[in-house]
Amino acid sequence: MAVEFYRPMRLNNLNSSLQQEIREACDTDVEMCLECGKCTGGCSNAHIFDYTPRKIVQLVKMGAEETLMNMDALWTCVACHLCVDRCPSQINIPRIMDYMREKAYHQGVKARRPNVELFHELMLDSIKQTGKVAETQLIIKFNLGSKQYLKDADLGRRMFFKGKLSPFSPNVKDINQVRLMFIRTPVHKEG
Amino acid sequence: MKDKGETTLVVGGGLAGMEAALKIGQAGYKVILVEKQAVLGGVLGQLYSSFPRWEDPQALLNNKLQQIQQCPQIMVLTGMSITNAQRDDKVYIVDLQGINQGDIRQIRVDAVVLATGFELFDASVYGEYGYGIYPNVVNSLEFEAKLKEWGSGHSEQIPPKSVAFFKCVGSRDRSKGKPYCSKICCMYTAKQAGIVKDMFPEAKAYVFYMDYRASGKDYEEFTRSVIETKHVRYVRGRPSKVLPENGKLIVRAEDTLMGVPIEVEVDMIVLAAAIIPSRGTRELAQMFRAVTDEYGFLEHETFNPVKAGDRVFFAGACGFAIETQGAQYQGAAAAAEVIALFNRDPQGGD
Amino acid sequence: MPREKYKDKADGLYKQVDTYNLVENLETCLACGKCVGNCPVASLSPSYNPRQIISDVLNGDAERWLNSEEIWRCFWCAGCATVCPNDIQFPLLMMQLRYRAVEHNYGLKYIMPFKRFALRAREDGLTFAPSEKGREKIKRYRSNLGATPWPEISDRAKAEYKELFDLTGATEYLNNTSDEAEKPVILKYTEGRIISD
Amino acid sequence: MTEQRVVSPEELFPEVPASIFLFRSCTGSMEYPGTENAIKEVMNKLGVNIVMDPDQTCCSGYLLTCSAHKPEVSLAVTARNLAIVEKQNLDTYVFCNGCYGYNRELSHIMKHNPAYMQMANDVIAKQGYKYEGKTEIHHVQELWYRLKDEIASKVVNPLQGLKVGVHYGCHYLAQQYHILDDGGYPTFHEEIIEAIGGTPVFYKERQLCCGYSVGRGITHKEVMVQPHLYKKFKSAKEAGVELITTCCPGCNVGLDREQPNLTKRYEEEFNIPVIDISQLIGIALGVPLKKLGFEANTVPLNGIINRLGLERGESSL
Repeated sequence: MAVEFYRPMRLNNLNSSLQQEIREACDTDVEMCLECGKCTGGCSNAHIFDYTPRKIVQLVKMGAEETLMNMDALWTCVACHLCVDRCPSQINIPRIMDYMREKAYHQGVKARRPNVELFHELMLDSIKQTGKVAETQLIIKFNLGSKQYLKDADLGRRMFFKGKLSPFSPNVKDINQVRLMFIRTPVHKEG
Repeated sequence: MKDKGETTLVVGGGLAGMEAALKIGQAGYKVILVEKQAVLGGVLGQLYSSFPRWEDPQALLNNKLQQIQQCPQIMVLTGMSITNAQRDDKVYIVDLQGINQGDIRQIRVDAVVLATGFELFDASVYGEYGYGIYPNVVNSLEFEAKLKEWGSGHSEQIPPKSVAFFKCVGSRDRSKGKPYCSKICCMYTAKQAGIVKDMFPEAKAYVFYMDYRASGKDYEEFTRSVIETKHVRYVRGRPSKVLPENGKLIVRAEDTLMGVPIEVEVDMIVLAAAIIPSRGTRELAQMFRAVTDEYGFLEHETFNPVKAGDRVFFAGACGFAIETQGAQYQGAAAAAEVIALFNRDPQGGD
Repeated sequence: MPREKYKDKADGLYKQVDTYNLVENLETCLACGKCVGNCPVASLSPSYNPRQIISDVLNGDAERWLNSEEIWRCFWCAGCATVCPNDIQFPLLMMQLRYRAVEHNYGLKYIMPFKRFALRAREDGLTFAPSEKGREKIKRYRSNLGATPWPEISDRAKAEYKELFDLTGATEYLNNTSDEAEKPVILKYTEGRIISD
Repeated sequence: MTEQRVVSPEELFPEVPASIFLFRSCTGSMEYPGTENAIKEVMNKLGVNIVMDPDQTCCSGYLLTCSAHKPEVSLAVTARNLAIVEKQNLDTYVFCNGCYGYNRELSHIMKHNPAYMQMANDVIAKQGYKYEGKTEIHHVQELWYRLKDEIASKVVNPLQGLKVGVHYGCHYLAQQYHILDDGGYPTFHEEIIEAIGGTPVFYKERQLCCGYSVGRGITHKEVMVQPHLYKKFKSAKEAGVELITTCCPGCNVGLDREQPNLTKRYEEEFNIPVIDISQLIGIALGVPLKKLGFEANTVPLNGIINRLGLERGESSL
């Protein structure tokens, strides 16, 4: 019987290819990290992160792929780029975040917060269809999809009567080019 | 060049002692260079590589040896140690004894340079690291010898697949070790870890550190290059325990940057043991009425960083841990002091 | 975790925890983490972290740990103190941290089982003296050994032991101990956990 | 630091004391009464006189670390107990790591903080005691180590290479100063076991603590103590340990009483009996098994007794 309790991680058992992967995909070498913490100090969302930016770089170094894909910070990072702006070694943390987000999505790792994937999918759908984000439809679809039917009903009604909401979708001139983009970069999802 | 009358005794034939002897000898004064071991070279002779330029210490040593050979003023006495010294006005009468046979000599010298170097703190004090218990736990000088063996290409030993380096073993430890920072361990550990990666690219090297102190020209770049281009993994945390498991060694520590306990499985552990004065430094200092500090390192006079007492100077790691470059500086500085003294206050020796 | 403002904290006031002045060298902590690597509790629940606790106590932020569940996990094995390069007596800090927590009504449920022990020990002069049924077993075992059925402890010893409880205020402390005002404790720093193995 | 860290047994005891004060332990006298009895029997064979005093009470350290009462009462109790020993001009010998740790630590605090010494003496003065800090506190195992050769010469039941794993317990080695071995890698028990004919086994987790002190065995049994002990027993079993010896009856509670629960929870049989090292020395020196009180053990010793060819009851030596 497998005995379930926490065991300290063994550094040498870890997936050491992650660092290499990040180096190639994100053009960022985490070994250059000086562990100074300037990224965390400046981070606009560190107060709600489970792993702060400095620790995220550290996790890449450790090769803790599973932790990275499961962490909440992956979905609470707003990609404000303050970390990389301040980094003395120019480590592109937002890009690491993007990469890990994609990886988590592809592998079907669920975000710990609800409806995160739903929002991302609806947003991309909207862009695929019209080339722009149709905000009104997006919010309606999202609230329906996430079963929060009355969440923005009151606000939406007031905004609509003030003319702040358009029932029509914005369009781009050449939607085919946008759709071509989607065809060329397919998204696969497992699980 | 006119032969000058004064004689200087240099105790210790490591880099600092050789440098001091050379500079005094090349200035035309007689030098007696006494070395306990059978050959000159001291720690320098035991090293495989040097920082921050990956140079071959053997080349440096050969250069110095050659110069000493070419300098007629220098008399080298290897395998000899000092048993007694007496002061007679401006002269020291020093008794020497051969280590192997009963070779006893007495010399008269006008000035003394102590360059007795260092040795490593006995890491077996730390039972948790298993030095002296597990054969694959070695200290850094023993590891240099291994590197030399591997580097020579005809080693019998199987090279390790992974090596862990522990810094601050005995340094910065007020409980069982010494409170001071041994200054050079950060750099030589980076060097050793880098060499492991150069020799065996498939091997893994882990350095457990609290800080890496790289204050010197090119030192920071050196350490960074070891991390970034040689891919040595630096883990911040002082290891807590070494345990045997299936013929390997498990290191337990905390990754303090993540705040989690971790383990690493390695084949070999290298302890960067603290640097302490060589055995007998304190007794030798007493013979020449030189002052030592509480750890036994020679203490310098105020305003005079290489002077330990009247007509007694020192150079190298007997004063405090020092890298090769620094040992040369200090050797030269002590030589300058001796030469200045002879010019200021000449004394016709025998 | 909310962003911390160091000026909000009582800097250097770790003496608020160390009221007995037993851990005088806490400030020598090098944050080397040797304690954590040797800690059997940290190796099972990494959110318990002696180094982090020392750092928070030094920053005058011990309060963060008072309502934590972690501080009640310490085995008091002193593995941390054994390896500490500065001989910091962490177990003595832990003891006082627990007393501070209890003062704030945290973790009472972790001392309630021992109130019973202490009250019984107060009568017997011995800890772990069990109830009647258990006593019979002890008496039988001891008699089989040829020893007196019950440890030879004099009435005077028992009376004086009890009196010491009264004289030092421990009886009062015990009587006042209850879990009525119990405030919940929570596991902290769970975010520090790494999933991959 | 000024105090000497590790001392040799000869430094610790230039002369073997003729008479010692044996400090009664709660667990060693009640939960595992065989421990106390084994010490008496072995000391008797070694010619050391034992003094016990009915006025001595529990060290009360356990309650202190469980935060069950105030530190002040522990301070006073320690001062009172040690004052009783001092009156008889003897050194204190404890046989429980708990008693050792708390008595040493609290007496150290009193000796180094005059205010605490005063505080404790003020209280016990009302009962007519005065603690001066003269009595030395030793663990009985220190004496075993000092008398190792004598013990070896008196062995009548050699252990026939029995594979013994040692559990040192924490609060002896954690004291760090003026003790027999280095807390990082102690070996003196293994040496004693070798001297009486056993084969010491250096299993991987031999220095893991029992997890039972300060009441965690009651408050955090499932979440902490059981996985912790599982690790320990797993490594002991893998190393082929047949018997575990301790030097603290408190540790026995954790290691012995908890074993059936581990087997139930993790579905793995360990069946490693846990006894005090004094009891093992007792076996080797031919103390009748009846006098060693193994009936108090949860994990039975039948296998060991059969393995050594000993018999239960009066007839055995």
